[in-house]
Amino acid sequence: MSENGKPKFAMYWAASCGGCEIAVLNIHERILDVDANFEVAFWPVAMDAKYKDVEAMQDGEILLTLFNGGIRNEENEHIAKLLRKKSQLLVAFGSCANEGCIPGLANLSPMEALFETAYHTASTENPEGILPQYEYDVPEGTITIPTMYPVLRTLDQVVDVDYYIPGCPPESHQIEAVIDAVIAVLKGEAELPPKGTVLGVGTSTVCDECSRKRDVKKIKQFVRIQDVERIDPEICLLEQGILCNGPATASGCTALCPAAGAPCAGCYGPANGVIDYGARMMASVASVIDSRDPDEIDAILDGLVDPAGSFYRFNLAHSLLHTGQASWNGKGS
Amino acid sequence: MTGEEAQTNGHRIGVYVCHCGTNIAGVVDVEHVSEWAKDALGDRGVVVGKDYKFMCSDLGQELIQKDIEREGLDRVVVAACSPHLHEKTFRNATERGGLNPYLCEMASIREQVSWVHTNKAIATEKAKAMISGAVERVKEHESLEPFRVPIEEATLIVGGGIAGIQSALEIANAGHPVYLVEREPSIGGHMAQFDKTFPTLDCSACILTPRMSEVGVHPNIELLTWSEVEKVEGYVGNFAVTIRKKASYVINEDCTGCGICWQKCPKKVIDDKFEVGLGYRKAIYTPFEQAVPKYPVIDHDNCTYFEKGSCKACEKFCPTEAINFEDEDEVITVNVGNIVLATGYDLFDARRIPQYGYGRLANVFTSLEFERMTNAAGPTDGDIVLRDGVTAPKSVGIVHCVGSRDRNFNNYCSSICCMQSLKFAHLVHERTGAEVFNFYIDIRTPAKEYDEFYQRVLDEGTRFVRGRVAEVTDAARLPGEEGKLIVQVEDTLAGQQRRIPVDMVILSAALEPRTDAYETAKKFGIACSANGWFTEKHPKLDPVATMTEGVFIAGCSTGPKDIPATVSQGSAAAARILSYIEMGELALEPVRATVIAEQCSGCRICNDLCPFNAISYDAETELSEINIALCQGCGTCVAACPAGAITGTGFSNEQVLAQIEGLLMLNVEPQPVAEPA
Amino acid sequence: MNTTAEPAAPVREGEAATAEPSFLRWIENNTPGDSRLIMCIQCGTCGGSCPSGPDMDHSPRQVFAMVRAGLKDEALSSNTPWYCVSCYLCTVRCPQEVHITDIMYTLKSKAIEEGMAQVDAAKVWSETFIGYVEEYGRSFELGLATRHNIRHRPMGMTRAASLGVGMLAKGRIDLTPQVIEDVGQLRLILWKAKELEAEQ
Amino acid sequence: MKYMFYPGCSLHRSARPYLDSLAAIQEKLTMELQEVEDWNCCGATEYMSVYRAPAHALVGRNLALAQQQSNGSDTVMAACSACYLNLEKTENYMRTDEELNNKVNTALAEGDLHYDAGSIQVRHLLDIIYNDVGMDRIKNLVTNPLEGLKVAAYYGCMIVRPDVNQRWNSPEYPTVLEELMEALGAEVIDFPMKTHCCSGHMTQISSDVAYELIRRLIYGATHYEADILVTLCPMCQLNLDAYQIEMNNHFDTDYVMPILYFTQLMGLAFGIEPEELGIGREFVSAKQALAKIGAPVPDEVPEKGKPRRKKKKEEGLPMPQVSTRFNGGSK
Amino acid sequence: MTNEFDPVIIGFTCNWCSYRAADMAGTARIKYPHNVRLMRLMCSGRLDPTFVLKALAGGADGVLLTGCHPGECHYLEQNYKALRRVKLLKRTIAAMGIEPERVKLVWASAAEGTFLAKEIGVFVEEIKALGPLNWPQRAGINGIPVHQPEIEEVPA
Repeated sequence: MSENGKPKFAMYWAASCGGCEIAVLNIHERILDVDANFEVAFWPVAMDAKYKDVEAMQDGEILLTLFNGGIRNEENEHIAKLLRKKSQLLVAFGSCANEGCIPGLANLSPMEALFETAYHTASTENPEGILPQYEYDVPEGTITIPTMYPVLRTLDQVVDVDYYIPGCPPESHQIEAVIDAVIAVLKGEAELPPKGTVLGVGTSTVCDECSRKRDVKKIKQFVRIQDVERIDPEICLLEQGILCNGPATASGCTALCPAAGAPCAGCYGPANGVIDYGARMMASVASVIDSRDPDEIDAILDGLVDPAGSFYRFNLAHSLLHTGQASWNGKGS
Repeated sequence: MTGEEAQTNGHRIGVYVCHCGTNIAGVVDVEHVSEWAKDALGDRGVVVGKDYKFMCSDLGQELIQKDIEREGLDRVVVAACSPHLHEKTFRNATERGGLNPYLCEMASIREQVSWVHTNKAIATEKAKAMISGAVERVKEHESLEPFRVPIEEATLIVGGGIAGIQSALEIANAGHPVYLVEREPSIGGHMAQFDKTFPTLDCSACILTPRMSEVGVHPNIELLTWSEVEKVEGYVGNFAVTIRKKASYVINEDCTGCGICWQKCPKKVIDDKFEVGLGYRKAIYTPFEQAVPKYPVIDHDNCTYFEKGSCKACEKFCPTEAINFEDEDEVITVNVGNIVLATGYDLFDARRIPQYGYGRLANVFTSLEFERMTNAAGPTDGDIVLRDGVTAPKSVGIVHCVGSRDRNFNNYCSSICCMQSLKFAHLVHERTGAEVFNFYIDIRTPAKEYDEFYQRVLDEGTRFVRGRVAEVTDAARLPGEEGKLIVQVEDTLAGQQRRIPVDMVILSAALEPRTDAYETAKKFGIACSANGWFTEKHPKLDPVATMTEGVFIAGCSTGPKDIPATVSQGSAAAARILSYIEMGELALEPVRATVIAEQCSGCRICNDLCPFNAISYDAETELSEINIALCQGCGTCVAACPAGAITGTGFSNEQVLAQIEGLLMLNVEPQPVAEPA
Repeated sequence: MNTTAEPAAPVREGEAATAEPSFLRWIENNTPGDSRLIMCIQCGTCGGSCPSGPDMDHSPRQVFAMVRAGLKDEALSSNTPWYCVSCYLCTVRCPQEVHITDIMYTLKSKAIEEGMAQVDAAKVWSETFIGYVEEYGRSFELGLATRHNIRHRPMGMTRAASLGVGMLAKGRIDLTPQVIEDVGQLRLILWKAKELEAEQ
Repeated sequence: MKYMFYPGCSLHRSARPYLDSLAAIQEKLTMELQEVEDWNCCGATEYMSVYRAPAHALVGRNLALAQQQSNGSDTVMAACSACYLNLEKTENYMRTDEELNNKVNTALAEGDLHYDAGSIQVRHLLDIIYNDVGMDRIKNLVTNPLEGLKVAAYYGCMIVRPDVNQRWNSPEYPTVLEELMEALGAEVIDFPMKTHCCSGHMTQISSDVAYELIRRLIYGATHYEADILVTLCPMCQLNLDAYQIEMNNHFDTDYVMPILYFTQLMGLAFGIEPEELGIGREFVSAKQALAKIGAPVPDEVPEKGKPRRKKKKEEGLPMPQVSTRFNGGSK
Repeated sequence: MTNEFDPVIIGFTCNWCSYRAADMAGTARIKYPHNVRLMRLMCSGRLDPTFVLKALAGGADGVLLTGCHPGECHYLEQNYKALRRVKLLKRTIAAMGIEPERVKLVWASAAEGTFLAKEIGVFVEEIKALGPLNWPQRAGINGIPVHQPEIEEVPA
């Protein structure tokens, strides 16, 4: 408890894009409820704070920490462990902390290749070809930056996690609902859900909330959305040959993407109890391919140009394989 | 929870390792393995580890029973032979000990370890891995109860050949109702077309027609000829079958079967069904004299009235006004508990082997044509003559294996052709005195009195030439061959190419699956082999059952067979069904899939995956559902559900994943890994 | 199928491993594709179908039996392959889809290699033909007929000569051979192929 | 329609009439033929009798050249049966037998050549005329129908057998050439020996065997009352034509059965002059037979002794219902 | 421990064909390499890619999938679904840098014990040629345990 009697709240940003932070702010005036019920103890994006302030706290002093981002370097890991120690409830917030998300896709490539892309490709102006060094000698002494790890890990692969709130980013109405629930617990009106619960999601998958008309599925060809002349606005995208991850993705987002004519990319992660998200998509999509002829099946599958990227766009770091082979062979993929 | 409890989940597992005499113990160090199970797997919940000479013996089973009672076991693992042999045995032992039988799991360390490996150390390690997998799996087992369904008393039999007739009579005589569906106007099937049956040379009609009449008048049999099954719904015990009764344009209630109509009918049609194109019938007809039922049908496509709008000779002459040109198809639905498919075979189209000349050379006949020709009621009144209808042949060549044992057509042996060809040889001898050549690859006579018949035909002077006929031609090389059919063959026993001129050639054509066998199989939810025959549940031990409970198969629809075997299968199918009817209800394996409604998104991925139509979609709730009575437990939908909303008992994700983990826990030495760059 | 995984193939207990590749195995390996020779059921369709069957020492069926029995010398010294007219009737009729005609070619080349070719006329005809092909890149009918007929006279020299004259008169034969431009390239290719074949 | 053309040795020599007649009708059929430059002999049935892999390398050079020169067509057309089969077989075995493919390409590499198995389609002239040009167009081109001419359509062996790519409707009883002849207005006889052997190279090896095989065919065609036997293979034409007289001498018979290429008959039906089609270069003169369709009758007409076939009785058992066209031998 | 690579392979069989083929290989005493550890599913249609990934991630060097021949599935046509899933799975793992040859689908009927034994031998050789996969050990790279998170004590 803080001096003013309000429980402490923290939010941290590891390997992620920052969208989750914006999503929290996106709940508009409801953010005031947070302020009314919590003292914000540590939230680097929103306020000034020092790691040493956190280190100085008692263990368990923070009641609730929303941690977003994956663990990609020494610093991420250090803070994850630190916040774990100082928080009573550590929540993996957003797709990166939950399942690796887009930063997790980097697990398909070795670090050298990542640096190559980041510092030596057309999008980067770096005429001298400078690469960051972990240690660098300057007149004032040696400066260091955190060591980068060969692969990204999710929060629960590094520390124990109490709750999960998925989404890239989590939808505002789901954040609001979680905040309401936490406040209700604070007021003694409700009990905490069992540890490990995934919060802010529905019990089923995106199709459950999708307004498109669904029929029996028989896929004769896959098409990429940019190659489709006209997308039928009524019919299930998968039935139109567009790879939509909706069937395998946890509901809770209100199926915004398919409603707008874009296939579900899968940011809410797997449904409850699912062990490997990509496997679910592979099994279901392959099951409804309408062919028994091996060559024809191959021809149909040729339409899925990027299987690893399509099925593991968000979930790679939390999948059974976790990485691609190249990331520890040290070879370019 | 302590660390140990986390691993064991509080389980108390007994592991029993069978010696199987020396079958396992000779290669696997069973004592070591049982000790290891108790010691090394203690922290994974194993509290008993024992080995015994024969686990499947009474004493071995008692060991399990007593340990369950004394040691409070809640799971049992038996490392022995294949579960296909003794899973039931050990489940029963587990049940007798007071546990649910499904809490027992077997590890196959005989068929998959001791019998296939020789190195003792390696075999012992692999046995451990198999047990480790079973231990992890059994923890995820659940108590299951068999699924029970009531059995409707009536039976549907599809196909009125001798197999269907036999089944129908057996069931009807036991006092239970039967619907017998036949798509031709009469029952009788191929057997009605034959003249004599081998090897006894009984007259086919003489032994068949009494059975046919019995079917016709049986109070428990509802005969639905000129009818076809359109749709099958439901599951064992409770099928709803939709049948189309084709319009016959004859009012059966008024028809006396007097035959005036077909005598008066002016339209002569080549009968390509019953007479296989060798004779004629009228546009209104019964296929043959002794047809059951006796009522004729009008062949719509060939009837002058339907073609031209006038004629109606049959109507004019019918003494009982039994003709109704306004007749229409009727669709009925019957409820039955079991189904027998006895849909028979088609004859191989001999035109597909052009070098045998059938269709081009007049005096090349198929086996079925020859059957009709020798039949006293057939188009030649039983005279064996050339296509000119009058000339008796002086020499006849009989070609075996036409379209059989030939990878260009059918790679199986049609099994009846040898005996049939021997019968033909005998009949030709008997009726014409002509010289007969039988051309064969092998003579296959493996049944009662069959080889004796071969001896008899040899004794009659039939000339046997061992060699598959290369060609039958009228292309004479020498003037002496002119006007003859020349059978060119290598006489493999003489090592010579021979050209044998004959007057008539009979092709013993292969038996093939019905051209619509695949559609029929799909309709009834059963499988066809690659060749197209219906697939048995087990080819040896359950030859008349199929993978779909309640659907049985008999006769040539499952593969070529002779009349005795066909009749046996008809009886066998009936016996299986009678025992189901007797039981009143059926206990089915509880390996089934279920949809967890709250997790189902109604995405409909699973909807078309079940060949047994167990999955349906409820448009109201927008959820998919599984009818567990129809489910056969294959697990395809479980694997396909993108939401993980379908679970399967007996082979749940948890069970399979735990077993994988268990199998890998004993990973042999970790392999050196290249250091990362 | 290539038998790459020989060592891993299962061995039945008590079954002795074959010491060296048998003649049967050699024929199979040296016939392109899958010869299916081991699938022969000795039905005689080949011998019955063969247009020159009556002139053969043995029917193809018998030769296959010899090959399978390891009777290499008997098989290679049979005139059977040399009387094969490459009509492929046996191949398309064979109920076991044995590549009979292709096997005949393999037997012929093996018989030449082993010096066992029995029908000198056929062997010489083939070799003479090949000689012209390797010399000019194309066949040379006149040269071929003349050179062959000096040693073998299937029709007698006079008749052959009159046929040749007839061909000339009908404008259906050339007096000089046609030579392809890059006959050197062709020879390099053929020599290499022969080298590869000899390695085996 | 554009094709690459592999003429083969015979078409430039003994089968000149085949090449001439093809050249004469090619334009009418709108076929554009590009000869494979510097092609070499296919090896006939001889090369393969002595060498295994080199025989395929020999053919491989032709395939490689064709691939190299390919300009708008991946089809190589051959008119000679042996050429057609050898090209097709090597192509097929290179595609399906990796070891052989490697050997051939290693050898080709010596001549800086390479062939990618599967990149060339090998087809026979008749296949192209029947399927690509089509019967409708042929019928339209006919100005002088061959009415009254009884033709035995003869395929020989290697076009329809072993037919590795399943291009023909039957290996035993094909009907394509018959349909073409009917389209030209000729009367086609049912000739059961249409795919039997012409004796191939046996003329050079055993005249006894060769004469017997030739006799069977000539006797058969005569027996079935053909005026003319039409062929599509240089070897068949040569054996049946040039050796027919020798065969008659050998057996003391007097058969007169003219042997023409199908392209020659096509030319006649299209109204092209006989000389342009190489008619007259055959040993057994076709003049008398062609007189039936209006060609000038020569001075001397040899007597034709032919047995008459017995007529079938009107009455009798119905024949099996058979379409006039057989639908292939195998599944 | 010998230096020779001794792969571990998990094999999935269907209850009706390939498991019985394995039974038959046993009954006929046909020897095959010990490296494959077989487990039973009711049908190859039960095959969930999760199982394959679990096996690879858990230390298997290869996964052998077996089922009834096309057209002979005891559940009529479910093995075609297995075929399609395996094809897609192989593409995905290939994209992740794992040799797709580590996953192999083999059809074997109940009568093909000898054939299955031979195919097991062939597959073991193929995996030996590919070398170890060792996913769990490799994933522990740079001291970062990936699959066993280091969980710190949490105050109550």
